[in-house]
Amino acid sequence: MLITDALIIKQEEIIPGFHRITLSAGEAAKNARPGQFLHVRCADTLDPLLRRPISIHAVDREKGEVSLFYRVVGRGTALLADREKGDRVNVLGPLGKGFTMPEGNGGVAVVAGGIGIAPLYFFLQELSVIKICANVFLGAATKKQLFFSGGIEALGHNVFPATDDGTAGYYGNVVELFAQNLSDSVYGCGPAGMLRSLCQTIKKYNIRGEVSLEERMGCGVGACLSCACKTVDEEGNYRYSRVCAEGPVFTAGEVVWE
Amino acid sequence: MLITDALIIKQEEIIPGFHRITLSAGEAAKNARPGQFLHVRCADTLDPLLRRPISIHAVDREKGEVSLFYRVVGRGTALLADREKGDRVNVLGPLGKGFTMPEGNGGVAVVAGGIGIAPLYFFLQELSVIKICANVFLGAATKKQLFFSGGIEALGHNVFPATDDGTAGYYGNVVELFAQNLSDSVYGCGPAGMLRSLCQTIKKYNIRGEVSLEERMGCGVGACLSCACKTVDEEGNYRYSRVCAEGPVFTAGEVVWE
Amino acid sequence: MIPQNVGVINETKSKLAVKIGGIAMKNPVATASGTFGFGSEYAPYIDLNQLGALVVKGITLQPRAGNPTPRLVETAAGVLNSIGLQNPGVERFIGELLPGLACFDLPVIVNIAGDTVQDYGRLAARLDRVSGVAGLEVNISCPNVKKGGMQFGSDPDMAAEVTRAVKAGTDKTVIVKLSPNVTSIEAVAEKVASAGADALSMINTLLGMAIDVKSRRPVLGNVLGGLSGPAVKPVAVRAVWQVYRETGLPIIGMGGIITAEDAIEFILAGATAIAVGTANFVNPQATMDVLSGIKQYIIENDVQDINELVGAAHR
Amino acid sequence: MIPQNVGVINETKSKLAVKIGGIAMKNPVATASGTFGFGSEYAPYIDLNQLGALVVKGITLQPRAGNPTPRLVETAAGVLNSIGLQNPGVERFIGELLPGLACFDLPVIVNIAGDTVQDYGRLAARLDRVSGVAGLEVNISCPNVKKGGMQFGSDPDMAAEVTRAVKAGTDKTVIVKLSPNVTSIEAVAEKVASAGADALSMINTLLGMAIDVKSRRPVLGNVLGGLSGPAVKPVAVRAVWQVYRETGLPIIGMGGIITAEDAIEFILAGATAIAVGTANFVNPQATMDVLSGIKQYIIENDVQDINELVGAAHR
Ligand SMILES: Cc1cc2nc3c(=O)[nH]c(=O)nc-3n(C[C@H](O)[C@H](O)[C@H](O)COP(=O)(O)OP(=O)(O)OC[C@H]3O[C@@H](n4cnc5c(N)ncnc54)[C@H](O)[C@@H]3O)c2cc1C
Ligand SMILES: Cc1cc2nc3c(=O)[nH]c(=O)nc-3n(C[C@H](O)[C@H](O)[C@H](O)COP(=O)(O)OP(=O)(O)OC[C@H]3O[C@@H](n4cnc5c(N)ncnc54)[C@H](O)[C@@H]3O)c2cc1C
Ligand SMILES: Cc1cc2nc3c(=O)[nH]c(=O)nc-3n(C[C@H](O)[C@H](O)[C@H](O)COP(=O)(O)O)c2cc1C
Ligand SMILES: Cc1cc2nc3c(=O)[nH]c(=O)nc-3n(C[C@H](O)[C@H](O)[C@H](O)COP(=O)(O)O)c2cc1C
Ligand code: FES
Ligand code: FES
Repeated sequence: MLITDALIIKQEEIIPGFHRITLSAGEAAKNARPGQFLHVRCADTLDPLLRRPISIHAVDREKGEVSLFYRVVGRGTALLADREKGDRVNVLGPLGKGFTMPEGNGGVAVVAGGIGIAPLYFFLQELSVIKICANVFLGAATKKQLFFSGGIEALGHNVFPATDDGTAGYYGNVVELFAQNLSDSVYGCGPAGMLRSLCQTIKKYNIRGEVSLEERMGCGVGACLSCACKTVDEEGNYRYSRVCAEGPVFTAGEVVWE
Repeated sequence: MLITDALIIKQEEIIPGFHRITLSAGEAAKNARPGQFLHVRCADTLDPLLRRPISIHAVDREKGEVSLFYRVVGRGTALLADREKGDRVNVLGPLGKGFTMPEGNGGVAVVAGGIGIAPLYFFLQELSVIKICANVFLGAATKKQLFFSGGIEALGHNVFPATDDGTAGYYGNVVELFAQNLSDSVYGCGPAGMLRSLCQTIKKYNIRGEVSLEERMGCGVGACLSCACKTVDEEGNYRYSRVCAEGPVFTAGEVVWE
Repeated sequence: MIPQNVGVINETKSKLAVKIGGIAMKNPVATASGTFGFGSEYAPYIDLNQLGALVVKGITLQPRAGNPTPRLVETAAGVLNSIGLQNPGVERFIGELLPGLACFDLPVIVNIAGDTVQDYGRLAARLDRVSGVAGLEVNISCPNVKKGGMQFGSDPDMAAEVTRAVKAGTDKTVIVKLSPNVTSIEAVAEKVASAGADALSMINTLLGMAIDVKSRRPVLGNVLGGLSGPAVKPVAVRAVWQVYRETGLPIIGMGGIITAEDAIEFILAGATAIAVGTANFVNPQATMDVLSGIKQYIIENDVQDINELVGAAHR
Repeated sequence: MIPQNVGVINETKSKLAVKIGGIAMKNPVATASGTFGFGSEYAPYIDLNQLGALVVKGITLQPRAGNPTPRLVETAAGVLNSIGLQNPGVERFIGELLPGLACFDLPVIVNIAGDTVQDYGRLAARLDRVSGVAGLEVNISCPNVKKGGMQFGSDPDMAAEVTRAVKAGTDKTVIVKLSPNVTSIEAVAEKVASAGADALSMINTLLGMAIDVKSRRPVLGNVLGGLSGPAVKPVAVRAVWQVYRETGLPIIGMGGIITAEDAIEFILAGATAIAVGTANFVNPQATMDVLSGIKQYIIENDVQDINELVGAAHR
């Protein structure tokens, strides 16, 4: 866990509004685990004030590089997208608890909705290192938002696309598509509605599953309690967990959807 | 008077901390009069919030260009200095009341302290257009801060430097130097202390004189009354005048120094 | 094509009309007192006729010179000011400044301030006879003047007394401008409402100060000043939200409005109209940008009448 | 060379020592309650031993789950929060969290909050017996909890009553934390001082809110929240300035401190110590950056003892 003024190696606009930024951050690259995030200072002024949490999307340990894949939704991400190669961006991390790497030889599925592929891509990189081949269910509004399917196949995984408008793959909901192709364990990230239904599916079929959640963050390090998310433990006790510290990855069973 | 997103044609660091920025701003170039200023938005975020007033330093009417000469003293000017050729900067103006161009053939002097040469250079440009040759008293802390003396001579004026450390020209105060070389009318700009003593000299010798003042500004257009400066009229009535509207140039007799 | 466009614009226009007491505004966008001079200062930048209302700089019975300088200092996303109600006095306002506004087609609201309850009553009576004045905004909250301002606004009973004095002096619409520097803005609002106010405006500036670490002295000539700008918006929206729940009076909301979204936030909180203040310094066309953004919002969201949005966040 | 440097550093150190009631701080830099967890969260980023004092998250008698989400929203140069005092309760704090801090060489101040006067008294009595607690910061001003918080802080007599209850329960240093959401913070300060407070801290957050124009609903789960960060600094400096004039008690100043200059502004206004809050979120090393900037300032300005600067802007 550290703070760096990371040099921007590359800033790419994958499709309009969706950027990938590659940072030189050796320590972060070395320590990062899939599902963790960086807390990014998008501007040097007092407005916007707070950092923005962005998942670690890909890591090149040899080059000491970390990539983030992000969607421009507001001021912070817009300012980040304005930064160019050669600029520096202050990042804090890697932070949070990542995905549990699967062990043994059960089938592994990954379910991503839209920008939700961001952290899962890194997870898929690590899976292929330990020679696990996953079924990857990529959901998107439309064909051109099915990100990195080529790269994912190149990592040795199987891609099953689903689009809301039917322009590619399965015509409909990515969770439905997954439900038709269950596996022993599943790892999900995407919009809240999608994760909710993924968690329902996981419970219904009693499989192992983890999801990566989002909540508005202050500190990112567990100190301010702003990133609360309602969870329930095995004894049925409810509490607020910190997405930045106990998460962002939770088991499907822990998360309480309200 | 207008608002433009002016293109930056050039950004030069004359000596460390002192910048000249040249903007493409045809309308402003056409309408500007010496002593007027632009109200400059140095950042697009809410912090810093306000515009910064900067005098018009030079104008190229043919090219439609306006230059500003500024010292980096705080956040606003630092952000302005960060902007590069090809960027745009939002400016409002020309604003305020400038210097009265001298008429007839009395001797004209210009007294500038440090960055105070900024608006006076434009004044000297205009004097040379109407073929008036001025005695220019340039004061500075040290030799390398005697700005543009070559350019001023090239415009056909006589330069009399004065430095606090004696590294060039007269060893001492520029107002003292002027007092030893009086003329019929004098135009001054510089730090408050210097202007105060210039105004005393002007009154003492009963000559014509105008000075350009600074005050913290809000609107820049006369609406908020924040840029007040105490003045006295010919009948001896005191009031607060607006530096942005009744000024920044005032006659030496009007200004009340407290 | 042209007639069609005109139709759309007119339709949007009527969807934007609001009423503050007896004042009909063609749209909800007003100017905040003290930030827009007497209107003419901004005439080179915007068409004043497009404004919903013009609220002029605070006026007192006698001319005031104002506070010593510096009068303004920038803070994080905000501005501290201590102008000290510099103004030419009500007589010169009526004689010299008001006539210039007659050619514009918009309601002029005069912001008034006094040192005593009587001052307020006299100002109201004096302006009651003047045509070209649509209403009075009663500044009981200006924190810059030692006598008057602060005290009236921070005590509910005093605020009510001022309101009664003004109402007794005029039949024009009386808008009382509340201060946020109080323990309970609802309590002040309720008293002012019972005292007969036709509308409320809020918020005036937050009491603040800045110190220069080099000189080790307060920056403002007057030591204390009033904070405005985006920094105060959350406080202002909260004030509107609270007061909307308590009183039935129309509210002019202000405090840090820069964009149309900011304005809509105030409307959703319960403001019938809004005022743009500090933003004018940043962007002389801020009022017009806010207005066109509001138009876009109601078109995009298929809002039939802006009044539907007033207080909608409570529902 | 090395011994010389150490000499300089030690000298600077002793120049920085301040006292808040009975609490000796090696420098004036503390953490603001609720922004720094229980200290350990920031241990990977800074050496906690360098801090003047650690003020931990607000503790209540019973555990609290806290408010529904979202609990935080960014505003212009500020942050609105409504955490709702989520905490494990005083027993688990003493049993599980406090022991971890024993290895650090710094005074730990426990921020306490209650729903009733009795709660405060009981918390004080419970913590009185606990070693490793240097003092109590009494949160009478948290605007997030419906019962308690708001009311105690906004009424001078209630604030005094809470102070007396806490004083009765403990011999440790009692610091009362004032709310800015009042008509007269001096009035509250005076009553609290007469009730026996050893020191004051200010300011807690300003009551505010934000509305989402898309959903047309308040952003925070709890609707209202507390505003902190640079946006509020002018209000906080003003509060310290006013209270310093009225009471002789040492003050811990806070509200929007990001840089050493900000901290010095508070000290010049009358704060003996300062606390860094929201800035930690932006920069986990903010406390250390503020500290080293203060050191630089006193060296550059040839200040013999930081206490000379306290309230210097009044002179
Ligand atoms: C652990 C974690 C990992 C994330 N990883 C990624 C990623 O890899 N790629 C990516 O594009 N985004 C990711 N996000 C979301 C990202 O943090 C937000 O999109 C970003 O903070 C928005 O900042 P902004 O200034 O552009 O938008 P703002 O102007 O702050 O907000 C724009 C909109 O986004 C909403 N919003 C803002 N912050 C959050 C948040 N934290 N959670 C939910 N909604 C929010 C606001 O309500 C608003 O409607 C992640 C969030 C978390 C918590
Ligand atoms: C009519 C006018 C014309 C000017 N022309 C020029 C010019 O041609 N070149 C140039 O370099 N500067 C000029 N100035 C001064 C310039 O406006 C300030 O230096 C600038 O606003 C500082 O902004 P900042 O954000 O960098 O500094 P800040 O961080 O705002 O302040 C840095 C320091 O400057 C002081 N300061 C800030 N604004 C003013 C002000 N308006 N008047 C006096 N002191 C101030 C502050 O007290 C502080 O100590 C002019 C000012 C006026 C009013
Ligand atoms: C420079 C300045 C002068 C002001 N003068 C007055 C005034 O004369 N009367 C008044 O009621 N409010 C006055 N105000 C307060 C504004 O009308 C408004 O209530 C406040 O600034 C909040 O709005 P804003 O954040 O949009 O500026 C003044 C504000 C500023 C910044
Ligand atoms: C997320 C958050 C939680 C807070 N929790 C508490 C608390 O439990 N008790 C308390 O007295 N103050 C609490 N505060 C207020 C701070 O201690 C401090 O008074 C305020 O934030 C102003 O300082 P700042 O602007 O530096 O953050 C909290 C503030 C924030 C931002
Ligand atoms: S963001 Fe502060 S605890 Fe998670
Ligand atoms: S800056 Fe507003 S009146 Fe001059």
